[in-house]
Amino acid sequence: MKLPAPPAIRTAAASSPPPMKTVTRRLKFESELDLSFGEHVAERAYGQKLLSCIQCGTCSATCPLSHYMDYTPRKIIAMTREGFKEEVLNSLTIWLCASCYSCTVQCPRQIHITDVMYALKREAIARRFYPPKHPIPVLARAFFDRVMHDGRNTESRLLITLYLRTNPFKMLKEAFLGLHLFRSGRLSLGREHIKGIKELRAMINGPGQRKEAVPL
Amino acid sequence: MPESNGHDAPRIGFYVCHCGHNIAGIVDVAAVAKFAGALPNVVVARDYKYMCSDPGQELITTDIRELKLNRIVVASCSPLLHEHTFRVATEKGGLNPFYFQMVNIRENVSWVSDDGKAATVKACDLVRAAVRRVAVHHPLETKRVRIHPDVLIVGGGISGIHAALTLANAGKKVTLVEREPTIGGHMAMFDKTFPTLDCAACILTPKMSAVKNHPNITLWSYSEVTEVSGYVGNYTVKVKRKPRYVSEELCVGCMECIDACVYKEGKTPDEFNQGLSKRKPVYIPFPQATPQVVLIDPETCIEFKSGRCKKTCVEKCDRDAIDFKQKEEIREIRVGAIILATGFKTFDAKRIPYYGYGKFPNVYTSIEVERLVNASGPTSGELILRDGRRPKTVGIIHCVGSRDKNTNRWCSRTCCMYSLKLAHLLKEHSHAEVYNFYIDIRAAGKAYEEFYDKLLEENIHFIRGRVAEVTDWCARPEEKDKLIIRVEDTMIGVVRRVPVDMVVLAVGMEPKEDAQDVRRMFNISCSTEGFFLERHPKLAPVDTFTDGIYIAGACQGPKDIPDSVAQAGAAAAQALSLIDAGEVELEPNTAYVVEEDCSGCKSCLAICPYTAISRDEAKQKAVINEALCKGCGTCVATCPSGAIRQHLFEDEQIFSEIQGLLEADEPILTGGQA
Amino acid sequence: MSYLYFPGCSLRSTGRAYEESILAVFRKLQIPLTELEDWNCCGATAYVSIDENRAFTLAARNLAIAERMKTNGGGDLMAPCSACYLVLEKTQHYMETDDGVKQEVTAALRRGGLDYRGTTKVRHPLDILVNDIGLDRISKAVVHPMKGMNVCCYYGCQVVRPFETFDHAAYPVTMDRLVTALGGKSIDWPMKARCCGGSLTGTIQEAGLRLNRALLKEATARGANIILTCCPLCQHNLECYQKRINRRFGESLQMPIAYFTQFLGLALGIPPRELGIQRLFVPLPETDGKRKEVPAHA
Amino acid sequence: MTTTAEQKNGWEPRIVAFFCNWCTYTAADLAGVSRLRHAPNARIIRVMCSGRLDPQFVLDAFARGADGVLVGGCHPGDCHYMEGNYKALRRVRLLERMLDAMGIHRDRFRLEWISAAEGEKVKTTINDMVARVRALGPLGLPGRFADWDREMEELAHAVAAHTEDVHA
Repeated sequence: MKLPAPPAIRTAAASSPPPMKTVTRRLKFESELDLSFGEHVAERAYGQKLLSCIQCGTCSATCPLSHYMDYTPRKIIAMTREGFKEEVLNSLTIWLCASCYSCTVQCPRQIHITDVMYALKREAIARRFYPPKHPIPVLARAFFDRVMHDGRNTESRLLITLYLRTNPFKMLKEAFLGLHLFRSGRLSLGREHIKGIKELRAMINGPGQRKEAVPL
Repeated sequence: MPESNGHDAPRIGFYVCHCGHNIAGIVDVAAVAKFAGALPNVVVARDYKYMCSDPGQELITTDIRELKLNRIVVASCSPLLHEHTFRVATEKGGLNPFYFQMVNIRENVSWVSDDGKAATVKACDLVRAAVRRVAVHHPLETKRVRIHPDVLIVGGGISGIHAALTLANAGKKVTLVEREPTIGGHMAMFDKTFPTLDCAACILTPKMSAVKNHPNITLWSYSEVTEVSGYVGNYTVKVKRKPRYVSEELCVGCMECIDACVYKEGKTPDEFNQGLSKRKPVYIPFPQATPQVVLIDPETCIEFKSGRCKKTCVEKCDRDAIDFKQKEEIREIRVGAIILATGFKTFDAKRIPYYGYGKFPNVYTSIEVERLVNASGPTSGELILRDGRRPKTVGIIHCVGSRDKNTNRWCSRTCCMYSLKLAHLLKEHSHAEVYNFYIDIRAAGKAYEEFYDKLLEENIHFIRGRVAEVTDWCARPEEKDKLIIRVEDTMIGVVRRVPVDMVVLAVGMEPKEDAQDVRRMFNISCSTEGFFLERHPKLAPVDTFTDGIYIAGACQGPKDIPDSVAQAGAAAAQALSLIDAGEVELEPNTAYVVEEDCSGCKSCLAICPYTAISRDEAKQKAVINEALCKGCGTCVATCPSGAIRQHLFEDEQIFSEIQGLLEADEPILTGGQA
Repeated sequence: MSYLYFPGCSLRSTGRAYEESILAVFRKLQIPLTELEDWNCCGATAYVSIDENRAFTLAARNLAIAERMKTNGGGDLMAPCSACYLVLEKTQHYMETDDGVKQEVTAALRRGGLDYRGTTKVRHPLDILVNDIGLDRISKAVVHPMKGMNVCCYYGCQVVRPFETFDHAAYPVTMDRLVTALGGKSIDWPMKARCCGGSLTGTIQEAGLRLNRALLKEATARGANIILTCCPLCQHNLECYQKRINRRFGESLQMPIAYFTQFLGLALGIPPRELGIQRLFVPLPETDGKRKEVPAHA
Repeated sequence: MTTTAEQKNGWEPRIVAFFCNWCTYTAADLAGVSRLRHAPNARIIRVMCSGRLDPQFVLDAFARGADGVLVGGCHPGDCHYMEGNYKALRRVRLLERMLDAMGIHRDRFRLEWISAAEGEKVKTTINDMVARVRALGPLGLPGRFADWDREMEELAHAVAAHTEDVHA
């Protein structure tokens, strides 16, 4: 069984001769775009500055992960601004962002790119715009559930949930590491939970909170 | 001619300007006119497309004559723009020009509102206030003062030099004050100039010696302005002349003292060469320095430090020009106009640690490279790096400290072009592969685009992307001992690692460190970036808000040589037009004392910054010297018995304005927006 | 000076040695710590991917409790895990600068009977130790100077970015100054604050492994015999995946990765067991520079 | 923020602004030229210098129905007339105490240093001030004065009546 979403990273040197090219249409009609997408994302990312991007590429160059992305962060901003919603929300880029904030501190327009990525992740999760069993949304969801349940997160339980929901076989692969962590006292299976869980749930699930498109 | 003694019942003419769509697009001008027409004392209320046009002004003059108006109110743009225009129109109609009041409904209303209803209400309030105010206006006489014909120019870079020569050639006496030991400024440091590749020294030094030799120019180098007082046409300026410890009159610039200095080699980083070479305690900044006079740096000279030097320099000088006892001097001059051409400073590249300036020796700033490739520079024009290597690959990083909200948000305008120039020169000197890393190439001057084209054909690499970092982190064997430039090639959409031997940082232009002190001294303003603020960005680009003070060159904003020279010429022309007019009109907004109300308490005396107020001991009353009063009105607000008043800003007039603003019966109703 | 202590979930499992060493060091330096009452998970990075205001609420509950405890004599809120530190700081920041966030979060807190005025200060132990306690006091307390320790200090991302609260975003020096004060040698390297991939090692593992490989290789190339971290996730990534990186890319990396507090504890003469040294997979070099040969994990 | 009856009826704060000619008035012009749209509630009165500000202007504005008064001058050290703005500051500090004593909220009166280059600051200052005054609701001094006058009159009548009683 193969891990579904993330494709293996191929370096240039390792690539075999390219297969026969197929013809794909690259033309984009305005009617295929969502022109309100840029402002919508800017608003949700507290990043009204998103629109002031000058496409300098500092974000892509400083990003430690950009060379594994299908679109560099700069392209994601351009595409978001121009309404390429489908491509952006389907991209691997938003899931590869590790929230290291390098782009945010170096951006000459002070665009909070990391927050833009979060906004895109939220958008993608809410609209189910990701491959089934993609581990990151699942992890986010599992994390959310854990915290709603106990108020704290027990890493071991979180990981087990993650693997059960995505790829149970991977658990076996990770088992050795788990065993080591367990032996050195770095993995506890006991559940941590808080006393004020009732109040916490009241805060999180109160009437004022924004309703997500997908019930959590 | 109608009576204008101010005792008549007011007959007010009101005019509201459409200013095309500028005002009428938001404010309902017809409604404003109708509203004004119903106000007390208003005889006629009109709206017109452009009040400042001839027919617009004609309306006013005709109405004054035909309708026997004795007060005028115009609601249009800012009084800072057209108050004078309408005062003249009022006067043309036969009234005293100060029977006029202006309402600003463009800058203060239409341009800052998007709700037409609220804007119209606001305009009506302001109009009501002005109508009330003008009713209590008085006729006033303007004051005229003579203008001193001499001009002071501060800063001896290319702008100051050009302005000085222009004025001197027109027969005006000019004093040029330069802080450094030589004039020439940044331009003197450059190797070649874009896009023609003229040698900077070749075109600049003739102008420098022209300054030195011009009978109408007094050149005070190594000097600084310390104090400015007075007003348009009559400025008094104190200048500090720093000691060179070498007599300017005696020294002929033979430089034998430099050879004779007990220091065999220079020990101090040479300022002119950006620290890339060393100079001695006795030195001349560069061979063509103007004036051709050496100077001694007391910080490093042994005689100053210990008093026990052999003084070989003194021995050598057959003109006895060296004088260790020379003292700082303060000179005072009187001038009618002042041109500030104080220039810029380059961005401190250390502020962006990502580019490794100061950490990696082979990272240079552009100005350092100018010296490095210059034949009279530290390496005599050989491209030898700080570590002794000769570069095979060079990366030029654009926009360092420009277009970046983390440092300076403005475009420095010159870096694209000088980077192209340096790319050309570096390639010419070293046959290296040269990379330009740019965000946008801005080549908008005459023959600039053609220069860019030439560079492309020279096979210089142009990578569109802002560099994220310069590191010594090598990921491949071929990257060893190189500086790695990491950048996204945005045209291709791929992140690239470019290993180079030399990095050139195209640093931007910034206001001088002490721009704020200078502007305070000359009583002018700075824009938010810190450059000197012009009176109007389009129509008064070399004037300031202080009459008689003009600005030229990069102290006003980043500029290249052609633009600096053009602006310097413009500033000289403005100064000339002021001086040749011979005299100037002053706003009659001075303070005056109503003697019978004055209790002689002396509260006002200390408050006046211009010592315009004194006390008549015989009468025991305050007296204001109108010539010294500048019309701030602070004494008026201070006087406990209300005995001091201010022309044009009488208490009564301001209270009328307040009343007019607030006497609406109903609270302001707007669309509920804020 | 006393501090409120927010352990966060990691310090109770994978980061246990971090907690043990923090507590031991603070005890040794006689700086009182009080655990935040009934703290809850900060929300980490995952939560923000679902709903930002709920994530802020989650973090704000801790800030509100800290504020309450502060008025009763507690101090600044210390969060040792970089992710917790940033999430708490970010919540504080957006509550200060964004009215929308402030209103929603305040309303949510009220539903749970809490109120937050915005006075809590979030601090990292590195900041506290170096800037509050001071290197003078610390170096005076050193009993085992860390000679022979050639250290690459690794700050990771979220302790310095994006807010740069106490050090530069890409070239921080606080930990290096501490290492020097303890007698170790700090090595300048360009990856001090370059990302380790965070949770990518668990999700898109190939990318995560590559990031860690670059870090480990560069530190090795610059002659480091230990990397110090100040974040449980960085420590976990750099240490636990070494074997896998070696297998996958044909490397032979063997780099001990310790918490800076463990390093500090050793210098202060605290017994290794109290610092959780035994929980590390790659053994530390001896202070004379030699390293014991002990097999790393599978 | 509470919604008062006046707000429901479309009440809008009225702000009188005294701006100095050289810095703040010029900044307001710059805000205009830069099209920095802001709340339409401020009415600017131009004076040559903030030092010209007579405290009576402020009191008069409040008495005539202003809900807030804003004073704008050059930054300290930047006064076109050298130190008029310091004089303004001194006066304003005294005035503030007086306004406190009169029960006029601090948010209703404000002194800001705004240089000729700070068009943006004109916008944010006015917006912020309008928001604060809006939150406070109308000051309504003219109305209150009218009420007081009426009350005093009634009181006088009552006292008169009462006195008659006593002497009766």
